[in-house]
Amino acid sequence: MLESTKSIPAKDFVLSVEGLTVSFDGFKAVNDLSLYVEEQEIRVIIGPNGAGKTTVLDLICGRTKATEGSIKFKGKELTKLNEHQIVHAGVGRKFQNPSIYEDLTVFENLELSYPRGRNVWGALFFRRDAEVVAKVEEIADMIFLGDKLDMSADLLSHGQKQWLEIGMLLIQDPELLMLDEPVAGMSVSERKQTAELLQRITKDRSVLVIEHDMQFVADIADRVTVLHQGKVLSEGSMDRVQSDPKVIEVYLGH
Amino acid sequence: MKLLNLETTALVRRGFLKHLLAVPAALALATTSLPTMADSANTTGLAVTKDTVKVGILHSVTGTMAISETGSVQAEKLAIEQINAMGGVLGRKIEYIQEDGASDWPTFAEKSKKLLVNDKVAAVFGCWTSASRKAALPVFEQYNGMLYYPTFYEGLEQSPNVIYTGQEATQQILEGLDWASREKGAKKFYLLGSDYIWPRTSNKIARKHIENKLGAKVVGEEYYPLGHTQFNSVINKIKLKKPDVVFISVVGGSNVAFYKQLKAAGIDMGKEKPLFLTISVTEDEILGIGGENIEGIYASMKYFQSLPNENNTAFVKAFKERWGDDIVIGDVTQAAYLGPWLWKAAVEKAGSFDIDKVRAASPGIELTTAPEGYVRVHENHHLWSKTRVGHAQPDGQYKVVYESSELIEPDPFPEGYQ
Amino acid sequence: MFAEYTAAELTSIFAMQGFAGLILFSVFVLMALGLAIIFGQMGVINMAHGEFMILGAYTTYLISNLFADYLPGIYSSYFFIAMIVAFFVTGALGAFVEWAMIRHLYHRPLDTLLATWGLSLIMQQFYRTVFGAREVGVTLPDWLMGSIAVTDMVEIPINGLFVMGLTIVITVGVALMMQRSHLGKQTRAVVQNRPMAAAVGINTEKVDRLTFALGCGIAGVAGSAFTMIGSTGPTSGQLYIVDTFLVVVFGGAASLLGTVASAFTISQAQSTMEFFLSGSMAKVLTLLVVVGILMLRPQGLFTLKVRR
Amino acid sequence: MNKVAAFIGKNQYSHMIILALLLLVVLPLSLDIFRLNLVGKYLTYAFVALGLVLCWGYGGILSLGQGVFFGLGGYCMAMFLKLEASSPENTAIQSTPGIPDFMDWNQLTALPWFWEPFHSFTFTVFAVILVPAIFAFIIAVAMFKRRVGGVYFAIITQAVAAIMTILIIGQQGYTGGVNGITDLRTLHGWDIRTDDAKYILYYVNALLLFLCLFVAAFVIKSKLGRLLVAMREREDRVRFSGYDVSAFKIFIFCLAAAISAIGGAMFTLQVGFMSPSFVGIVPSIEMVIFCALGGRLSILGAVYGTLLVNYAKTSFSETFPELWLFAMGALFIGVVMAFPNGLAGIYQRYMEPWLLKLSKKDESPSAPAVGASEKAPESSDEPMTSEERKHA
Repeated sequence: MLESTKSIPAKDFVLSVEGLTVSFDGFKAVNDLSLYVEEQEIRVIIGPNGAGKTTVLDLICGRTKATEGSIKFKGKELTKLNEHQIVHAGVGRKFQNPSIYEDLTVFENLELSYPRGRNVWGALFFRRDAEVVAKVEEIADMIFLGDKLDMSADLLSHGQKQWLEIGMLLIQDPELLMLDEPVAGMSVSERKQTAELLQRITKDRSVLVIEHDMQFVADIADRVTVLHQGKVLSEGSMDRVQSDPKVIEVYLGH
Repeated sequence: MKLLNLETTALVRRGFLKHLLAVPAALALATTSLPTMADSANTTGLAVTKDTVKVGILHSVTGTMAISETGSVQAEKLAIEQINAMGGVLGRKIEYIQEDGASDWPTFAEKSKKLLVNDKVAAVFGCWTSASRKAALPVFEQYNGMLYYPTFYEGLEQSPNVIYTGQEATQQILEGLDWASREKGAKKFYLLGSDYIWPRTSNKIARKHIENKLGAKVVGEEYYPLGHTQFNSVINKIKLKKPDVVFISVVGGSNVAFYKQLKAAGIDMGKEKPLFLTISVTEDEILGIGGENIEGIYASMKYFQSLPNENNTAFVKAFKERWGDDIVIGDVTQAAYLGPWLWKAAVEKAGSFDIDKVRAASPGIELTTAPEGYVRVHENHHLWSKTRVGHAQPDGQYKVVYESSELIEPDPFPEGYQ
Repeated sequence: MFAEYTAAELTSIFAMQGFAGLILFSVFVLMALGLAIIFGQMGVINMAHGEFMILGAYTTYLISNLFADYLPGIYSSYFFIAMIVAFFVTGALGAFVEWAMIRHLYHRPLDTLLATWGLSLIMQQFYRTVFGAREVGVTLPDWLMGSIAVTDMVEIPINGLFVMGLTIVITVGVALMMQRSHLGKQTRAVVQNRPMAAAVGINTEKVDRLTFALGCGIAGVAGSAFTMIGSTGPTSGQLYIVDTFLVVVFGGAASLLGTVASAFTISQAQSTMEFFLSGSMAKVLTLLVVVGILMLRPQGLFTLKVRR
Repeated sequence: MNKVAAFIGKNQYSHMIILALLLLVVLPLSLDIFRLNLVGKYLTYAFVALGLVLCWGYGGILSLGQGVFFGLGGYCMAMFLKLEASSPENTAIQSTPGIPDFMDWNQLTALPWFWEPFHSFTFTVFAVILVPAIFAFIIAVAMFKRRVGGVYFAIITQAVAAIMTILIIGQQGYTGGVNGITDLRTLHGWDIRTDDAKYILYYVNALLLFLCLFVAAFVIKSKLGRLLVAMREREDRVRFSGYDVSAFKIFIFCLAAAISAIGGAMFTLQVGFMSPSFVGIVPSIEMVIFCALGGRLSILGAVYGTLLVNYAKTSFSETFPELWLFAMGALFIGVVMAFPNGLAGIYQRYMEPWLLKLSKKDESPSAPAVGASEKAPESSDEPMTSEERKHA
């Protein structure tokens, strides 16, 4: 815990990860990692395959339990919370492969994500009122799916599914949004739209993105963190990171 | 108390027997004149026509109990066919309706109801496990049917609508325990059974008898779930406790496992150290266990296929002719065979198929032609019968080594054993 | 409770009891191994496992009759031949079942469970129709039926030794096959990444079929061996299912080692408790403990912690 | 009327009326009391099948131990009836009058404490539902909080059924053992064995079944129903949308248990006894096939499936007892492989489009209601289509 002594008090950041370690049967996928995200910041995590990027997101959202270290979100310790409690605290997570309810329509997908009636009895007696409909329509417009509300979600294109999943997060209005490769498999025009979308939605929140597409990263990132073998290799603006000799070595070494 | 009772009643019975011997002759006279009174034979809407009468056979043909119940079905069919060949009952041929209880107790209740209500049968031969009988019993009582139940069982029951052709627990057990104590000098007993009502009740009776009447000791009592297949632990316990007699009421597939493992554990059952006395292994079960695996144990029951008497020789011959040479006949099979004959005798005595009249006529009915010898129906609807001890031979048969000198009175609610 | 016995008696009884536990352990391993292979490698729960075992037992019964009728001279060795035949008969049926049924259901594990339950009903009724509702008695060669007297009290059943030996042979054989042989490597490749394995030219269908056939074949051998200690009847297979499934699930399914360890734990627990309690309560307690532990460690005893 | 329709879904509504006509009018008029009583018995299994539709079809939780809950409900009712049948007058010949006969045989001299409250009918009615529900709750909390699911859950419930059976059989002094609790006669002095009583019980049973069907339909139609479907496909997504997945699974499992238990209690009343043979593995799995045949996603299908399988079983085993297991086995395999959605699936695929075509001629299209969502799929068929597509 050397890191914590020199770290800045947690409350200045939306998210402060300190000394985070997780090991799978001795293999440390994430090793003593520290990371701080400010309010309304778009932070992009890059790194070669197996660097532990997705694992970091898993740890933050509670999908994987940390072996050591702390994750503070707005001063609240996340490592002790369940997934849904973390969501309630204001963290949203998008998966690498679009994870939507393909059996349901776009409308229902968004409606299910609407943050009301989240416990058993609430869900049982949830009613679809004007407020819900209005909110769903608003979000749908935002994610370019305003005219596809009735469509069964499995008929959407790959890119549209990615948007839908982002929309499902937006409707919950999280303060920290975590996106795992949001533009993977998208066409060039879709990428552009997604970048715009991200710029627009970060007005009120912080975003943590994993991405491989360097052009896209350059378009959106405020700051970039490079992970390598579970550790932070380099951190800073895109330009700074790109010129860091350690980063160049790791990337070219591959 | 019990023993004393038996001695005294036995004395009385000898005199009584002489009187009874006169009855069959009178009966024979009566029956010949009965067919002419055809209409009065059925006044309650049973399925009786001028020349047929319907009865039901209700056993499990499918499911786990099919293994055990097959023999009973065969015996009942054989008896019915023989009766028909002799001219039927009151001049009417018996037609049977067979239903499958499917090893499922409510199915027994359901099928009983079908037989009684829809088919209006004059009697039902069936049920095997206590559970199936308990399930069907309220139906028989409600719709006033007559059930002939073949299995040796725990007693504690006496229904006006059931004739119990097997032995109740005290009949089967006490004689065997007395024999072990008297002939083999047994002082220490180990009780082992499957975990359900019949073994538990039987062992309860056995324990009282051993402790109170024989002045001997019970050194262990052990139950395993039905279908249990691993007995090495209990075999070790038996080795440790060194009883003189292991008294066994293990049933079903567990039987096979138990005796095979017993033999494999180096216990030679022929040495009688300890002596193994079972009340649950008939010749039927030995077929599955293998004669060589059980050779040397003793069984206490009322019938063995090897019983040396003319009735039995004829019965075994007829059974094999009907159902194949390699078939074996166990205690329950023989008891099932008695059912139709007892019913026929009662109907003929009553001169009617009416359930109430048949019931009234039943006590005192006797069969001199029973394969097990002579039996008689008691007031309490169970049979007076002898109990034998058989010694298992490698060919899967029992050799009868002891036979009670007198008929034993059935006592389903034994005083002092509860 | 032991006050009345001498130290020597107690020692030998504990030795015997330990041995009884080992036999139980072998029986558990033997019956669970086939299921563990199928479940671990393919994620399929085969509810007809018990019936496959009984098929092996019936095969043994038939072979013993054949030998008694035609080759009485070498009767004493029929058991080995019977086991080999049982392996191939059940294996062949397994391959057929995989082809006709299982392969259509790979993505629906719960449905496989139901379909194989249906299969078990059909097999039971088939046995009943062919062999009769009664149990059949399988005659064993004499050399299998005795025991070795170590001391006065301690006697070791030969068939117990035989089952133990067989268990070791089969377990080691399977382990070697999985680690070393071509099929084993292919199987593991398929388990880890099916599309990738297919892409590099592994015939995944064939691997599946062989794996299933192997699992069933081992069940057949187990059934054949169990004619020594248990009953052979149409519904005898049902006696084994709960124990078998619990051993596999408790072991964690993923590894052979897990199955062995779980069989060891359960058998020792049961055999110890059987000695101190009544048989029924011992059984209930064993099951309760296993279920309880499974609630605490749902993935079984041996699992790898991996990123999901 | 329209309110009811909205409550459970329009399509469901008309189908429910058809079923109601069948169960409440057609069958009672066309069958004698013996057959009707049989139907009544089968319908008690339909409660279990209905519970399975909820927890297996929608929740994706396959339980192979539903018989445990059916049995618990049945035993609660049987305990009450047995106490009434064991009045001191009726049991005067026992060494301890006033306790059930099997207790007397097992040397119990006083009623065990947990039997005492079953003197009260009110308590019994609550116990019928609450005892199994609480038991289910304990299992569910332990399992779902630890994310045990799928095959593991199935096997563990199977073990629970095995434990329960051994316990009931082993503790015969308290439970009646393998024979069960038999010879139940009256309910508050009312003889439940007469034909009149059987008619009344049949109707009570059928109405309770409809009550449960309504509850089930309401649950499915609610957001909770959609969440269950969503969970089955994408459990993680639901979790990361802020839902406590385990709570929903616990709820649906307990609901299924409670519904099964009502069936068990009605079984005891109509058949007149309860025995451990309904608690075990085999009956539990058989009840799964009732549900699978009817269609695991169709609550009405569960009822039809149960009736059909049992009708087939009764008539088959009357004529060809040997063939019954073959037929049953084939049914399992056939339904799973060829018709994973059972009868309801077949109906929706082939019959419904045809019926719709017929009815469209005289029905004006209804105006769409709230926003775009009225086209929300009839929850009973939609989820499976993608499943079908995946396996086609």
